[in-house]
Amino acid sequence: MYTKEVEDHLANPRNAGELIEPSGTGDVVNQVCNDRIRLTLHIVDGVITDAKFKASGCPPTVAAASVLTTLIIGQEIERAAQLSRNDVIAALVRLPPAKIHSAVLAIEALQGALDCINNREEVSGAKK
Amino acid sequence: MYTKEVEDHLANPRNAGELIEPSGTGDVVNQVCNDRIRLTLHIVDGVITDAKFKASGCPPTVAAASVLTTLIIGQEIERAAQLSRNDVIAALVRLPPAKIHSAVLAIEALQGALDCINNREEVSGAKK
Amino acid sequence: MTASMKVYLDNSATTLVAPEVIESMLPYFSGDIGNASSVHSFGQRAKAAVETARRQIAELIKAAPSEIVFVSGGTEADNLAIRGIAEAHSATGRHIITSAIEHPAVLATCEALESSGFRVTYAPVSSAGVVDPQQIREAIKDDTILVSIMQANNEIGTVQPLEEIGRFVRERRRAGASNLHFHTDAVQSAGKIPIDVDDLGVDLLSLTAHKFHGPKGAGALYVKKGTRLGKLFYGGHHERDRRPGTENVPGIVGLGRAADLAAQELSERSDRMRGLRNYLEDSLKQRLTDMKINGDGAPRLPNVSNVSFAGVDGESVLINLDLKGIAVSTGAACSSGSLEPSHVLKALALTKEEIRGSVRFSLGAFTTQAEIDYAIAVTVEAVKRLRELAPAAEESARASL
Amino acid sequence: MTASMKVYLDNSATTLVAPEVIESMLPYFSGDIGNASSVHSFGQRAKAAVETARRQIAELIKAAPSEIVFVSGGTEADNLAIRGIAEAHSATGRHIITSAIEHPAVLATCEALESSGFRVTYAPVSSAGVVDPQQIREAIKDDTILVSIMQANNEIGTVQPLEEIGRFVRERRRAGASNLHFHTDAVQSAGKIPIDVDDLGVDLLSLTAHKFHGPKGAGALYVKKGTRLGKLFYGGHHERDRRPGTENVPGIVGLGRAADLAAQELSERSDRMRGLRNYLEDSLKQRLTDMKINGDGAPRLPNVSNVSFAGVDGESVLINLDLKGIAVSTGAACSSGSLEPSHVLKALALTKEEIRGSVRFSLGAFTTQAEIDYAIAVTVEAVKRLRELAPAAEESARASL
Ligand SMILES: Cc1ncc(COP(=O)(O)O)c(C=O)c1O
Ligand SMILES: Cc1ncc(COP(=O)(O)O)c(C=O)c1O
Repeated sequence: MYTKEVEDHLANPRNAGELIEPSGTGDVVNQVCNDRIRLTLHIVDGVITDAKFKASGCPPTVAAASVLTTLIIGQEIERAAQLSRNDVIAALVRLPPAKIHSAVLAIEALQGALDCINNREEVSGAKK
Repeated sequence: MYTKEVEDHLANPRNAGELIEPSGTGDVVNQVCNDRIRLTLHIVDGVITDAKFKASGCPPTVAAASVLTTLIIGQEIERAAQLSRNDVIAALVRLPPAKIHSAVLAIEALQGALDCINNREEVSGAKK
Repeated sequence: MTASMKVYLDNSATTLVAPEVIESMLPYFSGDIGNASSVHSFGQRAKAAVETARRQIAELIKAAPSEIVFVSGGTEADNLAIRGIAEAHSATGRHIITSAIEHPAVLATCEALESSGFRVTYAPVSSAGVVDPQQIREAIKDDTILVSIMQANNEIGTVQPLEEIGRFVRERRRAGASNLHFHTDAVQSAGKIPIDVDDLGVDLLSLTAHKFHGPKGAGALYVKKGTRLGKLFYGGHHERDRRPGTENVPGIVGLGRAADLAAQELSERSDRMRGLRNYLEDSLKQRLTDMKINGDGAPRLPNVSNVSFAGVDGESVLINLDLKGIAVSTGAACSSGSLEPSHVLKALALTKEEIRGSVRFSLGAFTTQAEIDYAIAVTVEAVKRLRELAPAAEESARASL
Repeated sequence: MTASMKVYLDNSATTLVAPEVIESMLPYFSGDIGNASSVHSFGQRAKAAVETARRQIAELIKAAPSEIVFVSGGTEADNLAIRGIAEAHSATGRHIITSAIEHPAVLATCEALESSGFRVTYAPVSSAGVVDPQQIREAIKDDTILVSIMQANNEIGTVQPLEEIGRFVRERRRAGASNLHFHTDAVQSAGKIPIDVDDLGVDLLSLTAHKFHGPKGAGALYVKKGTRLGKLFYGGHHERDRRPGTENVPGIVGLGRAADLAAQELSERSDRMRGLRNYLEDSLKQRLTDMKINGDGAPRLPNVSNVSFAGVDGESVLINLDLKGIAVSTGAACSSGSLEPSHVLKALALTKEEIRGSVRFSLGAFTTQAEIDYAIAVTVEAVKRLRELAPAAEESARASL
């Protein structure tokens, strides 16, 4: 049914939790199935230095959020912004067709968090 | 399917064959299924001293003919004439409902043989 | 708590075959082979074994052996009952009554009949998951030919008031509705609670071996003497002309033996399972907040516990348990590829969230205390962890596209 | 020649389950239980086993795994094929062509369709028991939706010219008859002769495990990709929505393993059986007068010999053999309670007497030379004894009432 990678991220989520004073927060919910991902990021010098997630919903949603954090920590935000749902799916090896929405939700959470940073660009720019 | 008695009479027919110079012969065939029984009797002083049968057809027909000979040998012809299909069935313990005609055929062969004796009554009466 | 422990708590889906049952079947695979319809002694031995099984099934439900028709399983039994009545009695009426919480074997069959001109009433259930006999009584019309209500539900285990419904059916029949029939799907209840077809007042009853430690591929339909019934399919004259096809002799023998064991051990098994099930529920309630036992308050099978854990996804619980060797099921996730929430839980008027968080634990005759202790520990840990992982409810999220 | 020898020569009725097959099934009774539709790993292991079996069956008949639908046996497969096509395509036509020597699973199904408005053509066979492909070709009309011709007959073993019929069907289809389908009942031939569904040109093919050393209760229908088919019964979404009901996992695993063995050993088994069968026939011919081999001259399965012994009753031979431990069948006597002579032998235009004296010997992969020697000796003795027991033909008998 699910790949070992999905199961492993569900059983042992990476970077679960919530950052204090995040540089950006993405919090998105799928209105159909109510799956939700909340992603908080720390950005230093345009690089994602830390990320944590909270998630509720079906196993792929938790796994997608968890694997996403491992894909973005240490990345420049420009490169992170280019991640697509397929990168998330690839990192989990495979998702059942009916569960692609989990990867979509993870990417949306990331975009939400990055948008939120862009809106505060002046602030972080000031720090430079 | 069949009782041990039917099977035993089929495998080890009693009094199979044909008597030479029989006092009476009954030879009947069932027009529906072609089963046939041919019974030959020796009568001495109104008693059936010997009987032999030939039969073709389904197992109960052979068994009914065989068991019939054991029922009549040593019997007075008056008593033999009173035998019914149920006596034959009882001697075989049980017949499947669709095979009752085998017992009927055996009784008809007996009656045929006895009729044939009655027709020669003068002859056997003369011997007395 | 062993990490490598295997705990099977999905006995409502299927059960392991009891060792005695396997043993009873083996001779019919290779020694006493033979087609039960054959005249020779191989066939006659097979036939004798089939007839023994027929007596065993009859005994389990207090029917006559000649009233038992062997089929391939519960789905076929339900179809044969419902379509069989529909076909044989459509001239006198085309109305069928069933409930909203039947198994798809009944519901999909009724829906197919709807598209060929039958009218079907789907009786609702209470929030505890029980049909109201009075509603059934009122639903019976002059053209009603069949009432089909399951004896126990497969998802929540609630036992339906068949005796009362049976009384109403008989009442109507005495008043002239001679074409009214009563069927029950006893697939979940057979072998778990006592059954007497006359007490229930049913004309037809479905059961399947693999739900009570018998083999898959063997089921039976009870057909009350004198009931006119159409056929599902055609062929030889097996099963008194009710169901053609070479008899699955080992399967039928296993079904019979499983029924025999279940009948002998009925109260013992049921007491054990009920004890463990109640212990499971009490322990979960003690150690977790915000949970609800579905079907609670209604009469329930001794072996089923359907729990809604607020704020978590049933499938996530399931997978977490599976990773620890524990098999359960959920009413929330993909069942055979469809993403629909369970129609049973919907019929109970649970919230979307309650449906989503539902997990079914179903025990078998071989479930042990140690297995339940392990399942409790793993479940509590999984639910707590998933709840911690969830974003706090007060924070507001943006809707995804 | 041992008096207590058991010789099973009724393999056309059913076969013993091969030891490797039993072994393959056992894990799915008690260890790898689980419903193949369940999400947890018990279920997923069951599902994997079912999919392996699907590949094995596909391999046996050179189909794609997704074209295999598991069912309960040959009768269900035949019904699903015929009724499935009838239901799905009745809007475009209501004519079906079959042969006079089909199994009741096909014939009774066609008769049932006749009473619901279908027209059925029953093609005759030659005195050797073979359908004439030209007659089938001519019988195909614009409203013909199905041609159903068995691959090999169960009573006499004759193999039908499916490739030619398949060519005619394809020809008509190319000429626009897009709703014409071709089904074959391969219940007797599967595992005994090579099968390639594309070479045969069939859209549907039925088989059942218990005829080739697999378990009873498991069969399969090949449904060519893209074929629209109605359902026989309703329920869950198993088997890609073609056949509902909890999968009979051990049965399906056994079916797959039996197919695998049969495929591997096909030519070896068939050479052995043909050798023994020919030896049986030759020996009987040498030692008995007035006998006839039915279907002789036509292509035949390697394992079947149907012999008519003049002047004796087949059932009397059967019972005599049975008493010596030998199982055979006859086309003469009560089959499941009816006294009708076999419709197959009648279609061959045998005399009443030839039908009456018919005995079918059917060999299996495990039949030995010693068994055949024993069967020859016992048969010769029984036939001779029964002939001696019979009244001489020249004497005239009085008709019974
Ligand atoms: C209540 C109920 N009815 C019918 C069925 C169908 O039985 P089967 O899957 O054996 O065909 C099941 C189980 O799957 C069931 O739980
Ligand atoms: C040619 C043929 N078709 C169909 C069947 C029916 O198969 P089953 O008895 O497994 O349902 C049989 C055997 O009984 C058969 O020989």
